[in-house]
Amino acid sequence: MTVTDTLLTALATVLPEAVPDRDSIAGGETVLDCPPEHLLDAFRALTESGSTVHLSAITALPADSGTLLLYHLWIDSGLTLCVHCPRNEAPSLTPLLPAASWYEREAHDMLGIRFIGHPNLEPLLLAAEWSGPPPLARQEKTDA
Amino acid sequence: MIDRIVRWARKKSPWILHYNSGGCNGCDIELLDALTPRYDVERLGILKEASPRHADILICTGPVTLKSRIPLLRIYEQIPEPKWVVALGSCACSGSVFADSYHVLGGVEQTLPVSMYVPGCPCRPEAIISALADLLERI
Amino acid sequence: MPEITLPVGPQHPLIKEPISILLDLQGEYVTSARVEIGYVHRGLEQLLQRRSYTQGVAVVERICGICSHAHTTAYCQAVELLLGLEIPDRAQAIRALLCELERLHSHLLWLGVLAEAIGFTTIFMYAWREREQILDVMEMISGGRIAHGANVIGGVREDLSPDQVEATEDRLTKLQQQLSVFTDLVDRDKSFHQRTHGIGLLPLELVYAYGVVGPMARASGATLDVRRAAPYGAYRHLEVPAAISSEADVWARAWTRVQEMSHSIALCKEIIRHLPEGDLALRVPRRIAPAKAVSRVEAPRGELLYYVESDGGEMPARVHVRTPTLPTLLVMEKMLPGLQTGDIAAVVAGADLCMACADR
Amino acid sequence: MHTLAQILVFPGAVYLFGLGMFLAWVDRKVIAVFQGRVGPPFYQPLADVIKLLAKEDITTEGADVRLTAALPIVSLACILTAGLMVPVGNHTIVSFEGDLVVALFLLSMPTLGLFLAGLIVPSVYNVLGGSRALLQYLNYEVPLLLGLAAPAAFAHTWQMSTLMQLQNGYRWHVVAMPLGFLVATLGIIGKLERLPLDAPHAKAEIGAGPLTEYSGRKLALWRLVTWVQTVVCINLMVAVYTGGADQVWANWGFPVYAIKIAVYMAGLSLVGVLYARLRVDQVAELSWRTLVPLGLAQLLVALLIGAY
Repeated sequence: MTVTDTLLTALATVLPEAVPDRDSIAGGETVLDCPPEHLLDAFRALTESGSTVHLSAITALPADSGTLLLYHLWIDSGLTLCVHCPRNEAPSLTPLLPAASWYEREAHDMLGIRFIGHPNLEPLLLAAEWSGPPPLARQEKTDA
Repeated sequence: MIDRIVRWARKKSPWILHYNSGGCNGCDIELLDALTPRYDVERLGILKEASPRHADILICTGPVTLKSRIPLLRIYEQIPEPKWVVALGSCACSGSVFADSYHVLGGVEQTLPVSMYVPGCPCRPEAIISALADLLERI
Repeated sequence: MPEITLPVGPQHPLIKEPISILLDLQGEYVTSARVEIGYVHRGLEQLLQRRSYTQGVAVVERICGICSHAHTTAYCQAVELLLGLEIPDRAQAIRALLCELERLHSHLLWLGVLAEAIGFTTIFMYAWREREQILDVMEMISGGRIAHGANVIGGVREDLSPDQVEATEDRLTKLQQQLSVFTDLVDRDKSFHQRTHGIGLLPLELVYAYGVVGPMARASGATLDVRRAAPYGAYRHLEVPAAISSEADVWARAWTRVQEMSHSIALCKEIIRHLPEGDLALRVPRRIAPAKAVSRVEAPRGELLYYVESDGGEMPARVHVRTPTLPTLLVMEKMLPGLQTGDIAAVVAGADLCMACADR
Repeated sequence: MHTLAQILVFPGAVYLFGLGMFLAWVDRKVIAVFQGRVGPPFYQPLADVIKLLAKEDITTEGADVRLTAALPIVSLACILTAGLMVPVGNHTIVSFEGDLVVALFLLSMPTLGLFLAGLIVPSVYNVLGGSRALLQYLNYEVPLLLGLAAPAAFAHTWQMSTLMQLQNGYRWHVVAMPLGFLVATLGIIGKLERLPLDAPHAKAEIGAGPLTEYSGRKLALWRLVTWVQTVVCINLMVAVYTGGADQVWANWGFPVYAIKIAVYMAGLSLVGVLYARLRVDQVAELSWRTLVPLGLAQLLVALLIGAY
């Protein structure tokens, strides 16, 4: 049993419906769907499984309704948790894993996602002078 | 007579201050490279100073971003007269590939009066030296 | 003594790029630190959505002037994954060669900056003089000292002639001899030790908690190196040695990087000695069917991640870049408190910050 | 008339300024050569000063205009006075028993001036630099004094010209008391705030230290202070430890003295090339743990030998 399989078993207790998908993202990533309310539990399950969880990045994407958050992890191989947030809101991972802090702030900058429980959700990259909508939010794309 | 002496001194002792107002690092390291053994601009009397109060020439690299406009202006104001501004690299000259970004205001010229443009992406140390020498000729 | 706030940046002689670190001081000691970035934010991710895939290569090259080739490699690799392409062996080898050369030049540059921070200008000058050798080789291969434009989607643009192979090997041998200056410095020089030992400690738990990557993490005992963990391109056929220290201080970071430099020289030689024959690049379509790809590359500063999504058009629907400096900056707020003001420079320079990468 | 000319021209003000600039160039050139560079042309320091004099002079808001202007002038005056007492070749303008102590006192004024100059400007870098200058003063002054006390105790005199003449015929103190010479040299490096003991104006840490907010004329004056201070300190070391212009060489006194000065200056530059900057606490440790005991030991030995 590889490390990934162990992890998937650990995750299965938290995310019973999730089916690991190895094709939707190219580059050797295993993709798992995860509802926002189970995100923190999933991370807890991963940390408790004994391996070191390296959070590589959080990619935020505008989706048809709300936003899509991709948590790119590295635990001996690539693992991406795919979180669909219908209301542009997500639970913050920062109290659990400090590494998420700036990635969440950046996603807040770029797409205006509110991370509930983030200690300091100030703009990270955008200047104080910036007054427009979040630059990567959907309406921005059409006028380009 | 005094005028001529002063002008000579200014030509021979330009102290530079470097500010990256939003560039990619390429021109910055080429500027630093100009200080190192192969190019050694100290032979022209050029010193890289730490404080804007000591500098004569402000070298800007990169386009001016929304956030660095105010620091850039503050630094420029702190430099005592007479002073010159050099826009180093294509980005500082015109904004280059970043020109139409939402967070970029464009080249340095839109914020400060520029005396010398050095194109190149990034500009080579030879270009930097030649541009500084040209600027000194005109002082 | 009253508490004062020492601002480091946005303009500061230590860091060539704008960043603002606000330090609260109690006498000569730092009590807390706040890092503020965004001065170099150029909105690249949005810019990339408005450029075709081919144009995008030129744009990502300008994210950072030091690790430009790592950025284009990661981007091209991601787009190739979208297309399901496997690029020719020769192209992979040339990509890897430039990656290793870039690592050499970045590490030498870093060593110089660290030396300048601790007042050792001579080493700064020596390191940058040797760095010129690498720049010469890269210029010979690609025509550019800093921005190479060597990568295209589907392969590389520049070939290596037998003459160039020979010249490269020559330069690398020379550099290997010169490298002993820096190994001696790190191993033996007393004043270098005095200024770098035991400062800027970064325990392994913090490395994991903050997701720190690259030589910075390896100096604290972490093992993650994308070239070894998930070999890509030519690294699949190469043996990459590990340089891991457990001292976790600035000295360890210097040691790790000096080790990596000699490994890089060996890797470069290995690559050019067994340069496979074949095409340089494949033809790629302008439009890419909807797909998603994640590509990880070991840049000089650590794991560089690109996420690219296509929607069937000529331009990417979303490009997300996670650069290795970001977690390092975040952990700075934890590393600086407790230091003396005299050590701030060594720790900040020793972290190998690249603001252009971090801000994009 | 003759004395006035001596004070103003040689070996007084003009000479000290001229040599100061020349040595500043030697310093930069030696460093450049050791780093594999070409280095600046010989007129560089002169051009720097003229340019600074002609530049706009900004006084930071909140700083006392008169005090900021007075400090460099007072410092310069103190050093020039010290310069009159220190033998130049075999010329001395003022000489009296105990002039070594007075010269040392006058030489410590610029450091205090620098401390005040940093403190009166409301900028963090200046204040930090200023307080570091004071710390530096407390650290180097004792080793320097001990290092110079050894030859004085050995020769039973605190008069520099006598000390110098006693060494005629190659009986140089540096040979008899190498430890004392070493301690005093490190004291000088600390006093002149040169690498590796230049924490008060460590560029990478606190900008230009106490002078960060100074520009134009005031900066030019502070540069001159440093340069003249360098000359006076080197003159002093050459006189006390290597016998200045040796009488054995009667007609060649001046060239011999010039060579000694150049060698000493190059030595100081070389130390800066070879070592990394020490932290403030490391300077204190070096000074009190190493230099002071060494200096005391040398003084004891000198006293014992001198007694016979």
